[in-house]
Amino acid sequence: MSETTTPTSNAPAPEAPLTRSPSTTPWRKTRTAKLLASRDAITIYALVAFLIYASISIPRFASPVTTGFLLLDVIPVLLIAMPMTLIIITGEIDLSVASIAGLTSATMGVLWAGGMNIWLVLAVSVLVGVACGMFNGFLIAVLGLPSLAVTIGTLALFRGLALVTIGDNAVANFPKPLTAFFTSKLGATGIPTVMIGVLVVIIAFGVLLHFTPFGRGLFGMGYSKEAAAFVGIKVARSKFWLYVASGAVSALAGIFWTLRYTSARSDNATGLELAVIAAVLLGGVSIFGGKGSILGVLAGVLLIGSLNYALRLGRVSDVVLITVTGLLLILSVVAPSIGSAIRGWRHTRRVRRSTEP
Amino acid sequence: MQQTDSTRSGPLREEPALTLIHAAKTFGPVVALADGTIEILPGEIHALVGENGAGKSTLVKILAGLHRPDSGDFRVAGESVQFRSVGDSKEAKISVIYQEPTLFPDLSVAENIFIGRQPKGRFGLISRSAMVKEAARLFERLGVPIDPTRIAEGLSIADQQIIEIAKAISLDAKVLVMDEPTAALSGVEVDRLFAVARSLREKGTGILFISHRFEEVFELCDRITVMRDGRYIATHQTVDVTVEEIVKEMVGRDIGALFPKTEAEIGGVVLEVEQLSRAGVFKDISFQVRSGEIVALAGLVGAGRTEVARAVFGIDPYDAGAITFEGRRLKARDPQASITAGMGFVPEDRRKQGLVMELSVARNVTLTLRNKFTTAGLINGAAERRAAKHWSERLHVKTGSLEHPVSTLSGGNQQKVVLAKWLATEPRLLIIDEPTRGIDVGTKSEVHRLISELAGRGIAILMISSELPEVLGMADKVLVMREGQITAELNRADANPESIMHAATSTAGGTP
Amino acid sequence: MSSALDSRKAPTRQPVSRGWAATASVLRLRELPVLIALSVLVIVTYLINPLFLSAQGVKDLLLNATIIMILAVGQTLLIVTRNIDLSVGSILGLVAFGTGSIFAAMPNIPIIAVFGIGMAFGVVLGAVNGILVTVAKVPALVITLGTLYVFRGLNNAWAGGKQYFAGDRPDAFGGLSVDTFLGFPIITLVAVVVVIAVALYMSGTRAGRDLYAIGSDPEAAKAFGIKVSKRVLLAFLANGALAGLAGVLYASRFNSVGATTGTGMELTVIAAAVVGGVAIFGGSGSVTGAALGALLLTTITSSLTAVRVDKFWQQAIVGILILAAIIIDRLASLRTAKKLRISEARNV
Amino acid sequence: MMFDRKKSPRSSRLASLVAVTAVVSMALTACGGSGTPASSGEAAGGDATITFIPKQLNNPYTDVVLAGGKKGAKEAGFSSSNVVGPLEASASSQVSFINAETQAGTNVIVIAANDPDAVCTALGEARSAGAKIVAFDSDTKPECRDVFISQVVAKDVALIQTKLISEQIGGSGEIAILSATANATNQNEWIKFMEEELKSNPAYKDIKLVAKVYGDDNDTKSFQEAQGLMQAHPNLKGIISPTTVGIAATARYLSTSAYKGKVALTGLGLPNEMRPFVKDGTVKEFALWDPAQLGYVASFAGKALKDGKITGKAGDTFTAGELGERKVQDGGLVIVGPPTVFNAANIDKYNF
Repeated sequence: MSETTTPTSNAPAPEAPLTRSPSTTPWRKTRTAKLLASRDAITIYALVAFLIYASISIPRFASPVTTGFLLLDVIPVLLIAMPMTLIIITGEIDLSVASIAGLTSATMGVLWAGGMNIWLVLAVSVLVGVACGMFNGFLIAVLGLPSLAVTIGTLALFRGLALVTIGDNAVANFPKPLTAFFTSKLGATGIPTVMIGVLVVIIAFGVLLHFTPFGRGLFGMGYSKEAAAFVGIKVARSKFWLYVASGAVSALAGIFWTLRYTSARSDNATGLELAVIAAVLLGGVSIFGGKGSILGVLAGVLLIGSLNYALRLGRVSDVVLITVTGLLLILSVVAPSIGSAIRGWRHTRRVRRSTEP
Repeated sequence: MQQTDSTRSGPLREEPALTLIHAAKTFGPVVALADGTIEILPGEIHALVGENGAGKSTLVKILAGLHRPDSGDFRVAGESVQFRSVGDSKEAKISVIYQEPTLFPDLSVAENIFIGRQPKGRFGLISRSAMVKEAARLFERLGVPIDPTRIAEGLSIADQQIIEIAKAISLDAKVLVMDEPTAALSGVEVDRLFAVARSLREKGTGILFISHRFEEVFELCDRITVMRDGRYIATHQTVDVTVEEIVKEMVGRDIGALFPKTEAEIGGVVLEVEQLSRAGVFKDISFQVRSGEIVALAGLVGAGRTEVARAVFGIDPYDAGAITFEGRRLKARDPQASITAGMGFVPEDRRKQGLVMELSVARNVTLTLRNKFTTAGLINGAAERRAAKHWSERLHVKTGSLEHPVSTLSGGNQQKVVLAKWLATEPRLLIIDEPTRGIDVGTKSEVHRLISELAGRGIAILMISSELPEVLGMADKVLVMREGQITAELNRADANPESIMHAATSTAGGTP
Repeated sequence: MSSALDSRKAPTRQPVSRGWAATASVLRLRELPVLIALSVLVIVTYLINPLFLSAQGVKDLLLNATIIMILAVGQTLLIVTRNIDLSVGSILGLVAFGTGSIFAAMPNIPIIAVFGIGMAFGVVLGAVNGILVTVAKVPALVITLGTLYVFRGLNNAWAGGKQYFAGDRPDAFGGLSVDTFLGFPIITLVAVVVVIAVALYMSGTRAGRDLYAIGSDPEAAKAFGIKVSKRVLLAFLANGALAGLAGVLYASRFNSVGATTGTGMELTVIAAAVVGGVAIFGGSGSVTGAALGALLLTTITSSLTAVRVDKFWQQAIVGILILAAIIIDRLASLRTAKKLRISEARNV
Repeated sequence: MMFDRKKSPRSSRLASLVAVTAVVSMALTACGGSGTPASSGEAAGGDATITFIPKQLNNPYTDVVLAGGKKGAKEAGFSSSNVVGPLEASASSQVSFINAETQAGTNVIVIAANDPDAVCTALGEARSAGAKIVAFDSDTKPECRDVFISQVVAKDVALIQTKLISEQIGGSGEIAILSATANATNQNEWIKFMEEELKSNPAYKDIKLVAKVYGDDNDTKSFQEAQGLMQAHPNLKGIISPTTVGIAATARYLSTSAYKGKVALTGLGLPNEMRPFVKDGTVKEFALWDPAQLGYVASFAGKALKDGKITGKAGDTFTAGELGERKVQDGGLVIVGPPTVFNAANIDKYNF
């Protein structure tokens, strides 16, 4: 089908309207180079460099045990980072993700304690996340309210509802096989079994963003909502579904959290939103929208995660960790602009000098 | 209408208000201005003309203090100056009004006029009442009814320009630079602007007037400076030259007829709009567009033409009425459905609506075709790139690489990308809003020829234009709108400037 | 028909009577709904629990709002320019701990000097944010998210497990948040002075108006010749100073200052500004509104406790309040837009 | 993965690579520098290691406990002792520290659980990797640890607080409890005993418990909860705050308000924190055990477990250094010692 739509002879294009010289459109020469030097590639290099360094110089880092614990630690951030990447690419933000995870956890606890079938509990919990996402989506996409303000509001609201739901109780007696499943590993690889599901989510979002018309539209929207509307991109509808996806995935993260720690509480995953956003931005997604990739974000999440784990393995205080996370975030945005500022300054000086008599 | 008084005898040879000689400016490898030269006398209106990319904007930005020239001699009132900032330019009593006025939407009109130099009252604090009073006085002098206390958001471009002028007057500007001020104005508004400009000239202000509309240049200006490819070409007394001579200097060659209308075979109805209404915007709009036909929507800015087109395409909602495309009802508020049905829309604001400036040429071209190059829902990258290449070459888009962002292209080339994007969808109806806004003479006729050719291939064209010559030259049928309603439907034979202006304004001299 | 229209938009505007204009402009104030909500809340709570407005009750109410109020004022300076500071909680924590350290090291230092040092410390931290944002030209949201972590890390590294308690500080210093003047706690009066001063600056000086212009359209502001970077940097410095002041006051009011002081405060502060009508994307909103927003948010918490509403509802209600505030703003602007649209269409 | 981006200069890419690498290597330097302090000699041929995981770092009470723990670890003969932990006391934040310690092959993990359930799986993994688990201060689920070092008999702590409040309010009136987090194991247990005691003991029949609130061991929150209590319950006569953060914050509020001297306050507090409030009359008497002993005993229990001298079953005994012999009771419980009551007369004798 794609072949037939590629215009050939019968295309109704004007035959060579007047232009002064026929143009050439070189394609390939810059593509590979650009990919290799792109902002998200930097994060990937940093991740690889760090992993190599850590494996060599930190005792016990290079072992399947690391893989298992590290991945278990990053799974919630990894999950939520996926829809967050798409949302930030469209130029919006969702600060309520951690609260949705908390509300999901609280719901699970209350329903399970109330004697509901565990599968039904899981289904309802995901639905709660979807409903939260729809609420955000309605306010942002349908009413057109600024997402930053809306999700600050729902950050408080959803966390509040979690408190209302479960109060200060904690529910812990989830079925053993289920909680065991959530910490089980795939044979000797050390990779947690749930990573299979997480991988499915990552691939789904990666394909959605980079290989579908919908994803194309998101990049367009991120730069210019108006221009996107003129080419038939359903800006409001796309945003709405992104928030629903964000709600659903946050619910999955909430379920994972609850079952991994076998504890359903209202304060689960508090503050996770900032960790997610930090990882996403570190992965090269532009806070202004329009730029970013799933691969870069994946590297960003894993970079922070493995740094985290390496520091803990070396018994370095968390103090260092949060400071380093902050510095990484700042440097990842500041460094390029300092670079270009220096270039610009040099250029001006050169021009000045050459033109001055 | 005003009398053309450009026959006024040559200005006295006095100290120029401003001179810029051999100014150059480069950005990296790009030479934006090779030789910027201009002289503005007090009490003259001086036109600066040139194609897009001729360096006019760079020159204006140098005058405004936004760019520092790499070299050249710059004098204001005889004194050599080096502007380091916009503030320096203002200090030198130079006021610049850009094509798109730069008002602060959240601030009040009065505050916009006086920002940075608000009158002070008690305790050294800003006196709001003095500010409002002063603004009201300025508007009275300009003869416009704008409420100084309202916020600037939502003002028409004409009003915004008036506010810019009021700002310039209150600044006591010696030189006023107007960069294409009339591009978005209706006839009445243009007249109002010209009256203001003339009265400023009488008071000794030197005005630099940039426009692509020759009839305006010749009506208003005393002298004309021509630029081409970043270089100064010549300065003429308006009375000494003709439009043809100026155009020749601008493009460096003769160009053909401006409106190369070719006869096309008019076929069946493609688009039928019935009783379309939206409260407060337009009412009972009904018309048809046939294949091969060019229908022009004429009228003043703000008459609701663009709004109708947006509703037809599905960008905006409508309250009542029906839109039928090739016999099938179109869904409201669904541009994707309109595109699938075979419609395209070239919007008036290329930078904001027509293109995603930061995306590559290729991505822009294929943005309309997102859903076509898919296999099992996934985008087929190779097919996409082939299509982008094909259409860019067809329209001769000049770019280093299809991977470059569209923002690196010139205005004319950008407009070609917009057209390429829509032609790639093989539309059967193309809505074109202000097809030649902000496009230089050379590309203008290229665009006109293209539109004619498209009609010749059987594509139905709905064109919105504020330029009467364009409407008269291109359209098979002219619909005139006023205050949200269609007030006349004229055939090509019946359409003339008088009939259109009459329908557009209805009550003669409807200037408020 | 057209003549009827014409007469309505007659070019010569009838001069409206001054009194009516003043009333109308008061009614148009964005602060009004916040004020009404606040009054209703206080009155209803009082009717249910009269203790709510006892001398001690009022004092607590004001004291609770004081610190958030000062932070919200600083935040407003930034939000109006389309910037934001997520690191205020961390700045407050560092300064509060710094205040504790100063008193521990120099118990006899004059209190006014401590205020000076605290605010200067805040300015330094604000400068870090401001310089990164204006010189490197990167979004404040990202930078201050980064410094939120970095400053907190520094605080932890500095403080470790050490905490300073109220007992370590002079009684006169702690007394600032106990003693009252005309029924107002002294630190609340400090906050009120700050609000008035900044409000006058924002509405009554050219530099203050420039901030609105910058937030309204940064590009236009640059083209207009406003020194955008300088103004934004100054706003960051001022916000730092105010966060520093809040940090010192925190040390005066609360018992312990340590590594985690002020954690998570940033969202409350931004919420206060939003509730008070400060547009999150700049250009509009007032300091008074933000201060009222802070007062409303803290009062809600107190009154829910006073009427013994399940405390679990408190956070949810705060969330609803924030959403209500932005929805109201949106509806108001939609109505204005529609009005303008209609008048535009006719005003050709 | 082909998305378009603004063409940006190569040098800026380079700059960000350099920057990121710089930060990462800086982190690693920090890691290498302070990560394995000279004191911790892993290499000393199978010597035992012990790691303390408190509820939260940088908390004064915790610091006293840990100081005792470190001292005990040294005396008990551990070759290295470490402290790791989260900066904020949340249920799940301790898990990754347990994981890292598991991987580090630590022999004894001493933990004060933020949530009795959340840490269980991780502790289970640590145990199967050979580590011994000592819970102290706040228990985990019994099946997840070997022994639990308790300050005192839970019931004693509860009873002494009800006794103190009853004395201070004259045996009748409304009282309230301001606790730590709602899930805090030890506080909840004490509160349970307090409620039972208030109901069953005829001496307390005129005392009415009207509210339980939680300050989350956060100074500001506890302060505001105290304030809310006063407003919601105008007839309140006394407050019990069985947590050091809560009692200090409440004392601060009372001492700065009109309720000073009118509303009684007692509970568990650190003498150093409470000294000014005892002296200014806000607080008459409060209680606490010696926190340092808690850590001290935990270290010795850990060593005994590691050496196989005890298994954690009832009846086992071990020597806790200078504190003498300790016996494991039912449920793996080890009691440290009786609580002390502090008042204006004796408070200056204590420094913790």
